[in-house]
Amino acid sequence: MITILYFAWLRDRLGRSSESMPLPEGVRFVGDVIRSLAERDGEYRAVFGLQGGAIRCAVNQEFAGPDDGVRDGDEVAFFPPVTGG
Amino acid sequence: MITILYFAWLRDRLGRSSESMPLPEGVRFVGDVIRSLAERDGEYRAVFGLQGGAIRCAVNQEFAGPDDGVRDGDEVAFFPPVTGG
Amino acid sequence: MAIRVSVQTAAFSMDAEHARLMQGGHAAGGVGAFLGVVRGGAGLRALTLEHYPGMTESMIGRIAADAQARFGLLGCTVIHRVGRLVVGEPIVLVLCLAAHRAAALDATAFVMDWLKTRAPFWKREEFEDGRTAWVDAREADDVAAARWARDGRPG
Amino acid sequence: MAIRVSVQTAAFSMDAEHARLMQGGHAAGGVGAFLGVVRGGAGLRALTLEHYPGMTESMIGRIAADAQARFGLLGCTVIHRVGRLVVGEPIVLVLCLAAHRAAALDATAFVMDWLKTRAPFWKREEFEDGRTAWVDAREADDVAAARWARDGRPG
Repeated sequence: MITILYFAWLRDRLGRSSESMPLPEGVRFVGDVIRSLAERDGEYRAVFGLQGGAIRCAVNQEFAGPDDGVRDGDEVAFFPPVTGG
Repeated sequence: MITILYFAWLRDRLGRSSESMPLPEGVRFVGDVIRSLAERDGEYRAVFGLQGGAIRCAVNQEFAGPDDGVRDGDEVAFFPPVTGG
Repeated sequence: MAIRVSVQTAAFSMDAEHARLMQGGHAAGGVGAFLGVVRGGAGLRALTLEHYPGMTESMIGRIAADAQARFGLLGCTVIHRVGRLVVGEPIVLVLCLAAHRAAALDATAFVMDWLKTRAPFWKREEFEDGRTAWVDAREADDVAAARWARDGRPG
Repeated sequence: MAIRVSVQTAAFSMDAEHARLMQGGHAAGGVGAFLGVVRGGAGLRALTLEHYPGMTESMIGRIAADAQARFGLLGCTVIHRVGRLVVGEPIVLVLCLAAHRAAALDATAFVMDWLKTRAPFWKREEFEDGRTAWVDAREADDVAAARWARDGRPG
């Protein structure tokens, strides 16, 4: 299982702030997670397909890119570019 | 008459914080005032003669150098380099 | 070196935070500070700030520790508010304690620049007419942070 | 643009000064600040600060006005204490209000650098053993101020 968190407009559009799912077969990198989410229907496809470039990711609370690894038990977060301060 | 003010260690050494004196004959510039004070006895000579390089001046509350003018009625201040902040 | 990081909904007091920071000892010559507020204009009424609990605190702690190492700080306090804040209200306070003013002020700029680009906060704008919109990240903030990149970047 | 200059023996409150500064309106995005304190070490117990009444206020006012023009400030507050201050006590507070953080922090550094070199204050050190000594001006302060000299210098 991995935990997926959504923040800001991703949460609004997907209608949820988190979900748990079994690590799909063959999914080893962040890019694989994004592709598997983009294969879902509706908002998921729109958010993770077309708009992928505007999304940032963290794995276990560290910024991560498409080539970073994802393992069973990881917390994977997706969010827009940050705007603190 | 001009008013002369002394600050910090100049005041301590000269034993006064201010004095009034008639503008001496021929005195037109700050450098002239310094020379006339250096002609006095004791601490004045030491402060305005030997140590002249470590002294700063203001005329009517504006920083001034030896070549700046002094007129009747002016407020002339002598002090060490400033150390605020 | 005392690092204090707080993410909170409550208001903060600069005086109280300064007093706490000064407990670090007598080698300090000054505190550099930045206090960010909700900037008005274009009909803005308020911002709602959201963050990633856990990651936020660890990223800010890392930025503060980097500032300490780079500028020789004697203490660093970062308080970031979340929740709904109306125009004019304080959002963020950074205090950097150092022996000399240049280090204190440079460290403050450093922390703010990295906070803007590496701390997981997001802002939703709320306008007088009831409209709301998520704020886009500013490219200028990435440029500001990049000027510190010579020795590597926080996070 | 509100410029506030005060030379005083009393302590000051950053919170109160920030609240007063923010009355300037809603275009502000943040406040840059520096709070200088009496730095300890080498047996120092206290400083006594003396100034040139009248000239001090006009020089600080001029420095603040220069900072306002150069950095587009929305407000600037400078409070400088005089009299006897023990180690750790605040000496000076500079607050610069601007639309953006870079201007606010750069203006704060600018005001501090000129304050050190153009405002007529003098410090007498008082040590634990009872010895006292006037503090010499630091050459480093002239260098720090000179970096702003492109557009001329205050005073």
